[in-house]
Amino acid sequence: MDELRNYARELLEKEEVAAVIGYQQVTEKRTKPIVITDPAETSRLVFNEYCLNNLAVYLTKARIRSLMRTKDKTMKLAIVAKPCDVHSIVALIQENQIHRNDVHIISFNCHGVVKDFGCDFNGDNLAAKCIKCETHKPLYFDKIFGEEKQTPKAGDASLEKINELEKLNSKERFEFFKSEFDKCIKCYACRAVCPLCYCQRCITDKAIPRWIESSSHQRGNFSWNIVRAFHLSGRCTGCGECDRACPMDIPLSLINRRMAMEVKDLFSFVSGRSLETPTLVGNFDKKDSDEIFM
Amino acid sequence: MKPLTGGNMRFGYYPGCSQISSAKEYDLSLKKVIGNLGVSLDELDDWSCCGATSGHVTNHKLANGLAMRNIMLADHQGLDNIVAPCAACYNRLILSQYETFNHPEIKSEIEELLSTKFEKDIGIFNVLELFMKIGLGKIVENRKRELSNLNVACYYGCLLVRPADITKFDDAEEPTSMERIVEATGAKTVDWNHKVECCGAAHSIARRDIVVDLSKKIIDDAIAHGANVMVVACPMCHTNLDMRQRTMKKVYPGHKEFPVLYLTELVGLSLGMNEKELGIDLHYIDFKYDDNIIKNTVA
Amino acid sequence: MKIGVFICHCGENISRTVDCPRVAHFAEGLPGVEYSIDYKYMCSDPGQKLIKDAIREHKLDAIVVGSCSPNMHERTFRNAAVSAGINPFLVEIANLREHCSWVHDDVEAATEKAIELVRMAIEKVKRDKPLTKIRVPVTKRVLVIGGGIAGIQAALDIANAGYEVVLVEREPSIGGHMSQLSETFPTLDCSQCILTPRMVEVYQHPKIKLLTYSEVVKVEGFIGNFKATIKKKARHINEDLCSGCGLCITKCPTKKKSYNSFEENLAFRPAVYVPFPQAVPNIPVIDETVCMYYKNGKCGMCVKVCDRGAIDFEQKDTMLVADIGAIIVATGYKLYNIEKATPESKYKGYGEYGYGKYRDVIDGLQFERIASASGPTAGEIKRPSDGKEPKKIVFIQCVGSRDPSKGISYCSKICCMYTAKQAMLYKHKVHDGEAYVFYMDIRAGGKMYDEFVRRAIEEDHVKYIRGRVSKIHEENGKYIVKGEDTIAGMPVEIDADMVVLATAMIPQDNAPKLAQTIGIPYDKHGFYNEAHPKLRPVESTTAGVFLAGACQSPKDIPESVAMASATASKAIILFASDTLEREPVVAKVNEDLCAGCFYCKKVCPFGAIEVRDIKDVNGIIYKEVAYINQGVCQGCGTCTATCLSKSIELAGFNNEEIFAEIAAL
Amino acid sequence: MSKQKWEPKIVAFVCNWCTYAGADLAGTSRLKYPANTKIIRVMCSGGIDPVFILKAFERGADGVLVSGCHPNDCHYNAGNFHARRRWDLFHKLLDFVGIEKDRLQFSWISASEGKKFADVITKVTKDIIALGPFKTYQDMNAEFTTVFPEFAEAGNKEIAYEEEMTNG
Repeated sequence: MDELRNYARELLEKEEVAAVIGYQQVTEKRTKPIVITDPAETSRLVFNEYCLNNLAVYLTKARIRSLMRTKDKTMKLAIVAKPCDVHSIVALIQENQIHRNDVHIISFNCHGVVKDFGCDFNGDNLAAKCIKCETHKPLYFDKIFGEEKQTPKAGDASLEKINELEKLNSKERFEFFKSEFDKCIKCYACRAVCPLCYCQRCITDKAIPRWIESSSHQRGNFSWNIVRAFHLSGRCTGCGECDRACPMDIPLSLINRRMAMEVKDLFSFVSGRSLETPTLVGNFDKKDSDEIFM
Repeated sequence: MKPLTGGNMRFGYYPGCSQISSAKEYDLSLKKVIGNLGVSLDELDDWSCCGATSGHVTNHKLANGLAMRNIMLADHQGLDNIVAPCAACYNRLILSQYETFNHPEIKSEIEELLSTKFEKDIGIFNVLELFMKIGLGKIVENRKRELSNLNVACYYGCLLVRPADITKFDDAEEPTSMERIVEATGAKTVDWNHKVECCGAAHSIARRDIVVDLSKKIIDDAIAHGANVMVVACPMCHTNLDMRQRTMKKVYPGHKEFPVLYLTELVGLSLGMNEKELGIDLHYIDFKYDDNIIKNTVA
Repeated sequence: MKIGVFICHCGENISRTVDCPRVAHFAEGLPGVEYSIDYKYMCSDPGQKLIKDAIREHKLDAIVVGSCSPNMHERTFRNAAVSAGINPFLVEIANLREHCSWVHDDVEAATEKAIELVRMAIEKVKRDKPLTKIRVPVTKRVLVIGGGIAGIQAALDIANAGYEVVLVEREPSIGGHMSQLSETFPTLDCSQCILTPRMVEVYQHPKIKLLTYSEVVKVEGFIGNFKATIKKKARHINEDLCSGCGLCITKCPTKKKSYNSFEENLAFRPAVYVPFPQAVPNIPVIDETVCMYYKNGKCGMCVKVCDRGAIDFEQKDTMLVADIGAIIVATGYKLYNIEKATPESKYKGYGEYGYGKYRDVIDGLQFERIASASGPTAGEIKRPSDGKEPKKIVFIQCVGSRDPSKGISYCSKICCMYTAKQAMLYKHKVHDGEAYVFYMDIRAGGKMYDEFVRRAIEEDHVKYIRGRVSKIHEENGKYIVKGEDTIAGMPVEIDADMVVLATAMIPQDNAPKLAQTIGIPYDKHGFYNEAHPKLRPVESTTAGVFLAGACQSPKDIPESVAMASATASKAIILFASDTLEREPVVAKVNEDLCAGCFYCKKVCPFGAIEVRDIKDVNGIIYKEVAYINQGVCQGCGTCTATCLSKSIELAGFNNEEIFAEIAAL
Repeated sequence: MSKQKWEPKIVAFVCNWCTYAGADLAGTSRLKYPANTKIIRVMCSGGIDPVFILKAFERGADGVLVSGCHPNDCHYNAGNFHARRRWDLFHKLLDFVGIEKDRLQFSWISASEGKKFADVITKVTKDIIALGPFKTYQDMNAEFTTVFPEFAEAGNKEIAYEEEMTNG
């Protein structure tokens, strides 16, 4: 922990970065994000199994971005990121939201986080994304801390749910999702927390013409959730923050994961894993499947 | 074709009717040679006719049904592939499987006929592919003698490489895979014209006159290009080219006997087996590898 | 907004199945519709007058015409609207003929559909915005890619009209395949005799900049304003100093290291060479791959003999950039490779014909060289293997062509003619020889073409056999050609001394790559696509790029030349005015909302989207947004559908308009 | 419009250069096909947004067809290649959330394929008739009008969607 704090302090003191985005402890089993510009405050930084937030979302926020701009130059932002959060940063770099040179990634070897604040860290309480996680070591970083440790074993409930849904017929699936989406109160917490929902104005806020009905009824809810999932298809890195944020417990990452599986199947592409691989959206292969076309 | 790695060296074996009758020596030599190279064959339990008889020209459904029954057996036995040494069996199996998997209506018809579901694509290999899969390096490694005084005409016949779109392992008109295998034994190969010409196999029984004419041309071309032995990978070809030489001699006075070996027998000779072990003594045209002229014995 | 609706009966083409008065009456009741009427022929003069009068009389803001397809009369009605003072983009067409009356029988169903179509058009026109045409300047210079007969013709036509031409040829000399031919059908005049004067004319023309041994590597921009990057490959000879004396060639000690590609590999060439004696420009090239100097740094014989000091071993490839207004692609063809099939090859080989294995089985271009007076045998018909005169020769047509199982389904078009010509030339030179031709059909459409084939058969006694050849093999120095005579119903065997295969014409190997460089579509074979098979045969779908010759499909010389002149006139038409008018259907970015993800830039097929920096008061970039160059944008709208925040709109087809159409269902 | 028999409502989003022209050719060739499909013309299949399809369902469409130029034949070179990726994903997504695959169909129809256009429209109409009215979606549409009765009562379609388009 001291290593992290010292390192962050040095970065700030040497004015290598404008700010450090990291975690601070709230209670024993809860952390919250903190943006540090004062070197003295780096002593509040922590990293542990309770660092749930994907801080990459802050990289595109206007207020934080304004920290980067001084009178005569642009400075870097440092961010404390789990290996899975690095995927989001990779996706953001590929989508031109931040340049690789403008972000200083401080990452950790990671063996998983808890599914919610207040839980003990063990196999039963492992966050869903950690169960299927394949990147315990970050793919990109400027500084790495922590030693490699074993991730607890746990059953993959969301995969089971996907398989179960796939066995249903269209009508039953429709009913399932309709009832789930029906719960939606259009609070857009899922959007606010998603690192890849960085648009200045979301499609759902566009009024002329009205793309998505914004009031909370079945049809508008359905459209919103379909469009949200579609806009993330091939882009979502699977951080699962939408699930955590949804106050109505709509299984948002279930659809995201299912689409990620399709994307991998159809195009052998996984989002946020490589800065060199061209993005799925915006590129094509002449050999892409022609199956659905008559 | 990449050689398979050690762990995957399990091959299903579909002998077909010739292997247990007119081409016993092919069966014998195949098993001996493959065994010597450290590979074993799992014979299909209760295998039946492949449909290469008049079956496939008279009744399409029957032909596919017969072939697919054997493919079904392989699946049930947990095999991923079948080696069919007879070119006709090979052709029937690979074609029927292709038709079944590419035509849904044929698939459902055959599935109903056999009360089964076809899901797994079974690899169908002929003997050339089998050697390629095992790896030619294996032959070179285990070679006991170099057959360098043999000038071999490799004869593929009509079925082994056709239709090329489906068999997909060599050029249909200028195949060279057998040459590569033969060269691995240390023997020399000749460049000749008739390697994929018809030997008349379909008329083997009814129109011997045609067979004798066609086969004579093939043998003459091999001799003209300097061959002293011919190698085949099909019992039908062997019957026509070996057995029919007796008739050939009557029709064409002055025809000189020309030895015709199975590919497996040739490989067997290079692995140090003798003619009797390989069943070469069962041929109509005698062939004896003259030990006196073996110059380079490989240790 | 006041909308006028005009329903056309089209004689009775529409009114037979659509109740036009009912449609007009229904439209009248829709909100925003001020005036609605049906009429027998809306496109006629009285019909147009009716529209114009109604616009003026009822002070209409926009009109909907229910008529034939917009592809037929959209322009007519727009012009009518313009003359009555309405913006042409406030005119919508409801396609009541091609999409309704002609395809449905039931009057009730067709009328209901017509009403829906009109209603959709009304809703769209309500949201249409007036647009003005975009004007862009034109650079009056043409890039011609390919210096074969098509490229030469196009370049000369344009240059003679007074415009500049940059002619780029990949080989060291212009002339293309035509310079390799012996004599041409159906006149039997000498190919080089008619071609070389034109080649020289190109070289001497003050308006033509000739770049041989060069390739186009990059094309940016759009019609009227292309920027082409051309790589000039190192010749290792200083073009300004070389006098073309040829001493370096005669003295070069490396004589037999590489095949002469101009002679179709039937001869060798030295390390320093000109492709053929009449080459233009007559400047040699040093082949680095065989030249001794590049092997071991020794030799340098050419340096010693060149009194002008033109040899330059250190010469490097150079890049040239040219501003271009129009591009003519004339890259021609190559012959189908008939050797053995490999797993990678798109086409299946002809192993059964033994090409490559038997030296006397040759292709059509090789025969041209053998028959050519300037060729390796000085025009005497001799076989490559032993130089003997073949007494029996077999020509096989359709080798590859019209054979989908070998990967080519099309007819190569010229083989019937050149085979007849070659058989004739053979008979004229070998009087006691026998010539056989295996053919599938004789396709001799063209002026004096069929007469020419008849002459080969009747006067020169070439024996035509209708059928395919299954196999060629060599026996005692003869080539046994086994085939079938389908008319006699008999197998035939001919013991030939030489066999000539009329192999298919296929596109150049790098045709797809060049197409991608320029941005033009091509078909599955690699031939470039014309914009319309009948009405725009020499234009590509990319504005300002034209197609001439065999790069578009197999062609003979007169067709290639005709096409070349057609492309030249297309370019000259383009240059007739100083600026160029374009449809204003282009996309525009809302910079305030753009999140700068640049997916639009990735998908744009025309590279029309640029990055624009938004800076704060201190001049520090705080945001990057997309910016669409209106001159480059072609208006496909792919960016609009890709944009996640919906910050791009396509003028004329904006999302509001389409939503209105959907909502009107 | 009184409707005794249910007739499916189908929308076709087609590109200007290939499929629209193919539909024109079907007309000039006097080929017959069912009258249920209404065409909305866009410049390129690459310019069709998936939300258009949702909007069509919201407006009561029982089925949607998307059609463009064949791969390699796009007037804009590559618009249809981008479209192909997009539609493949969107189709999989709709399938997963329980919308029958045949509700949204795709085709490549060139300007010379008038016959194919007629065949495709006939097939799509047949498929949609076999699936029946898109009840699952229309139930949601119905729920919408109970939440916002003024839209249903407005009676006048134009006013209703004018409202809907801006307010929803």
